[in-house]
Amino acid sequence: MAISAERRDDFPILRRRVHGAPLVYLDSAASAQKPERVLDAVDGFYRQHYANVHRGAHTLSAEATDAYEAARTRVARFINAPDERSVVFVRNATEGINLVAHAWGRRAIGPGDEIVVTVAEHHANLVPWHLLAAERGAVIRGVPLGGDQRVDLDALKGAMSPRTKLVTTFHVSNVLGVLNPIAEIARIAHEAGALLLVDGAQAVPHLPVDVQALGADMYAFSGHKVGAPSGIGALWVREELLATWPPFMGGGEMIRTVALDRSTYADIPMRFEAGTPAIAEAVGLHAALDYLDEVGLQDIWDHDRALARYAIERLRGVDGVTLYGPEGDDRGGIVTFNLDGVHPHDVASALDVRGVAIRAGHHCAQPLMGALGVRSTARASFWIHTTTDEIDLLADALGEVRTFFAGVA
Amino acid sequence: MAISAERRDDFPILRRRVHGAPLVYLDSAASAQKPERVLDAVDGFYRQHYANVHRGAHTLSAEATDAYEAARTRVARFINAPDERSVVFVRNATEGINLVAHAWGRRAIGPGDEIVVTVAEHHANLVPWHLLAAERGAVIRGVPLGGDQRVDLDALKGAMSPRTKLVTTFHVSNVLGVLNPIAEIARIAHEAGALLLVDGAQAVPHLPVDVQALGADMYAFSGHKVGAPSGIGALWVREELLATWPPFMGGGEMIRTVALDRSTYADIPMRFEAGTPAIAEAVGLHAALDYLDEVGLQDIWDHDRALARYAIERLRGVDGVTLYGPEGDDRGGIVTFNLDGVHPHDVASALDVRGVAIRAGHHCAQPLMGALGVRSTARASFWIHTTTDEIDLLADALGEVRTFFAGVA
Amino acid sequence: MGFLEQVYRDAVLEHARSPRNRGALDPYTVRQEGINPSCGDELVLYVRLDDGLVADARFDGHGCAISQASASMMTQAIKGLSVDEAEALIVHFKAMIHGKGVDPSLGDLQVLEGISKLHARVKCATLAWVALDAALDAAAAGTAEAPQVDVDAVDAPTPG
Amino acid sequence: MGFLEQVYRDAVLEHARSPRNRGALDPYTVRQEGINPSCGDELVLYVRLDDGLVADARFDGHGCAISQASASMMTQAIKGLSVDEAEALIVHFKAMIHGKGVDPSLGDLQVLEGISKLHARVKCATLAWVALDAALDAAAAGTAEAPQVDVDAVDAPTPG
Ligand SMILES: Cc1ncc(COP(=O)(O)O)c(C=O)c1O
Ligand SMILES: Cc1ncc(COP(=O)(O)O)c(C=O)c1O
Repeated sequence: MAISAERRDDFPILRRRVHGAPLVYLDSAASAQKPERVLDAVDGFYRQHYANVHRGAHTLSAEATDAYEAARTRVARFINAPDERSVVFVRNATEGINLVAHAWGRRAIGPGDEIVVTVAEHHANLVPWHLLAAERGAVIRGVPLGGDQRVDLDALKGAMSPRTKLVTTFHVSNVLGVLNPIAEIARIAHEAGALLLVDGAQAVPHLPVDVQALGADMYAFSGHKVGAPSGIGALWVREELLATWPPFMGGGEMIRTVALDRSTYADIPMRFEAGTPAIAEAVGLHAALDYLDEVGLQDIWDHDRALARYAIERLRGVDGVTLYGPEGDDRGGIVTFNLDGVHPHDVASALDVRGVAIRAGHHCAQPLMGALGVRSTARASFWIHTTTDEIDLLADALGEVRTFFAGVA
Repeated sequence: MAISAERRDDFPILRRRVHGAPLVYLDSAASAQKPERVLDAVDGFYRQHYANVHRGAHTLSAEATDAYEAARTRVARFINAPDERSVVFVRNATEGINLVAHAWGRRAIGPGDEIVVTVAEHHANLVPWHLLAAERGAVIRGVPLGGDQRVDLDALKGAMSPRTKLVTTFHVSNVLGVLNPIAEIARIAHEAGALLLVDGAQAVPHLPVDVQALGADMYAFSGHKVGAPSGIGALWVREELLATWPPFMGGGEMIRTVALDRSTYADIPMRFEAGTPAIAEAVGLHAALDYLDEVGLQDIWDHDRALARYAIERLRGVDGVTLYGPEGDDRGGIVTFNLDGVHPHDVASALDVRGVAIRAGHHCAQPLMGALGVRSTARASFWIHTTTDEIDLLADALGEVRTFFAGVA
Repeated sequence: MGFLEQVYRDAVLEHARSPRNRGALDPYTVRQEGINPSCGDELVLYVRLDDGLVADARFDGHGCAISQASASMMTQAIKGLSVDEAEALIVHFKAMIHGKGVDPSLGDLQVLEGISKLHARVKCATLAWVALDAALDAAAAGTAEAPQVDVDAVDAPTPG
Repeated sequence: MGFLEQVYRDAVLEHARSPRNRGALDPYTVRQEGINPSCGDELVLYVRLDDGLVADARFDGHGCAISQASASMMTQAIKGLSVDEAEALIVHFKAMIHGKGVDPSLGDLQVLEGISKLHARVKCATLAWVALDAALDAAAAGTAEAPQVDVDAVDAPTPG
């Protein structure tokens, strides 16, 4: 693996102990821990350059604006967006998707129009469409996963109709770890005259993303999952599209002129950023993306995949473990499982007591839980700082956990 | 003044120099600088306790959730909300107001219904209503300011009609510094059967706020103006109201159950917080409110008012200065002015060169600029760390600035 | 005794393995659903009141060892109590589980105290109790089929 | 020379005090509005093209010393230039004002270079140039009344 264990020192929280044991953080898919340099960038920004942006005529304000806009440019470069004008800062992937549903969807979607999703979407990529569909009388069509647990492309083709306005799906699944074939999905969507929105929340932290090569029309991700502060994320939208959308929220910064009873609106991307934005958080996102580039996205992806292979092998050796998700190579460092006869919450607590942090529950993917025939699962997820030793610890503990709870449930 | 100059040491950025001069930050109304303890709280949280909230079954996640929810309880206590369930975290005051416009307005407001605002609203409290009115066919009614530059209560009474559904106005004006008589406005709104939304962005940092005593139905403010990080704010809504509102954005955390094509929604306040929230920012907000309470809100208000009186007196002594805003005692530390024959942007730059940061422009209050008969103004705004020496510096500089630009414009 | 054993005491595991009062109750005064939206676990509580006393209580649903044990022990504990006594017990249980002290009236339920130290799991333990609270309210209001309650909202953490 | 004097050079102040080419132009090839939404300053630029050359240019509107001086000097500088030369000048001007170096073709306009050090004011200086850019595009497209341009969007800062 090209990622050295020394990277662990980059993450201050890993020095923390939990219940007396060293923290083993296997919950990066829920939220990533922060590299020291991100914390320093944010802290230093507040100590040296902080002010409101886009408004002031003084030095700090200009510095803050430059830093904020530099972060936008950095995001554009990171996902290979052709232009930073087409990058909108949002709170998180969820807000990015809601922005699309409001600014685009409420005009573009009418009664009987169809929105195609997969059964494996995160709630963030379902609920905004439920709200929109209820308002506009649209129809949600669900596409199942195929044998490889990626979107079933034939089923997707079959789901397309002249009424399909949008296909929206995950890039990497937060439960199964699989990488969706976005470029092929894009072709299918575009052939049918639909747009493609990609939920990149689990992809951007883990592999090189090129929105142009993918052929996506819109792409959303969260900063907190890439090691940036909470409270920031980004939505990229093809510029020709974004330029035609009306505002989502109203307020300062997004206007051109305001009268008492009417307003005109600013150009993109400002039109979509009402009010004082998450300024220091954008600066932190910039630092996080710099960090990821330094570590190397391809190396991170290789590292995650190698860890996934290792974990699958180790967990397969534990009595009573059921694994979900494919075993191939096109999957990231997310390993979802159940331990026979033990509720995932109890698994999580028994691991927590050993310092091992995993997640248990429906992972905001209730329809997928239904498709898998479970109510909830346990999930271990990996990132730059994860080691095979930690996975050994997990696997060894699971055996003991099963014994401890024997006979329950 | 009860606030000691030692408070300046609490703000690390004040050690900064700008163009070789010590920073004189007179732009707190645009955004407040951060007390060291806020920075330490955020940084320490990331180093020790960070994880996603409301989801995890492990220790860090529980700690993060507790910290996040403790911040909510802290906000409720700070504005004397009866219940933390009625406090929703948002990005900023702007999002809070947009949330009301969407979750309440799109159902409650129909064609011909009326929304009453004042001419002195910030764009954040105008544009969301423009968007709503355009969608729902509603009417915006503007109320002028009276002789004391607060809302003209007679005009407000006259503007009320059986179609009035909402009165929405600022608590403290970001241009004039005046304190609106909210309790009286609440009586007028409620007598007419309308709700009252208060934009508290410029009040919460500066004076004790008691939403119950004010009689407001909804109250919004921004964290970044109270010394908290950017990216966080709060909306309080009377619980009986909030409990009946449908969601604004959809996603994880705000649901009860999710099927492929429909969802049911969580109780308040979760129903209004879709996706991973601004976690560390909420922790920072908690620390900022603790700090303000320690300094003492009444002392801050007295300090701000004393500085305003001092600044008005000093600026009145500068040739060519026109002051806007009232002179009474019910006004905060915001002093807006113009220098005859010099564009406010040029004033700001000339001051910036001396290290003095003020704001110039329309202050996101274009209708008020129109009412004042100007296109833009300069504005100096004060906070805990502001001293009379700094105001002297401002006043002295303005005289020189006028000479420098003599004959321009 | 290790930390895990303090939380999952033998009695807790025993109740989780063999929950008492599991299944539907018919007739019932109130049927009350409860949900923990953050994990999706659901519980149905049936309560039969008779002359101001809890004549019977049963529960059904899916959940972890903690939620099952808590529901099992709760249904045992409340049988025969007056509504007022049951309500007092809810208050005492919540106080214990939030680490605010143990009232002697909790009796056997005290084996659940260790859960208060596992913050992330407190809601699992309170789910049944939140449902009971809602069920008693529904009974007072004469409602037999009570609307689902959400443990997140009703049992908002009160940290600090 | 102090910093303020480096930004507001005498020639700049002189143009701000007595702007050249102020007022409407009639007839014109394009009438182009520009706005700086962050301050509300507006400018109207009139351009008359003749045989591929800028025959005349005038401007109107409200603004600070920097935007007025920049517009004044720009209208002077472009008169007589070919459209291609004017477009090249726009590129050179933006480069200078963003601190990316000074092309000799800028001539007198070089007195505006100091503004590049006052980041907060760069947009004031570019407003007229952004409007010119849009006006030349409009002329090429045969549009006489061009839609307002927004300096924020078109002249997005390109830091780093
Ligand atoms: C009175 C008033 N309302 C609303 C706002 C908007 O605040 P924010 O940009 O933080 O949403 C401001 C701040 O600019 C303000 O001064
Ligand atoms: C695939 C996927 N999409 C969307 C989200 C939502 O992210 P956020 O909560 O940051 O908006 C997540 C994270 O939970 C995710 O894993």
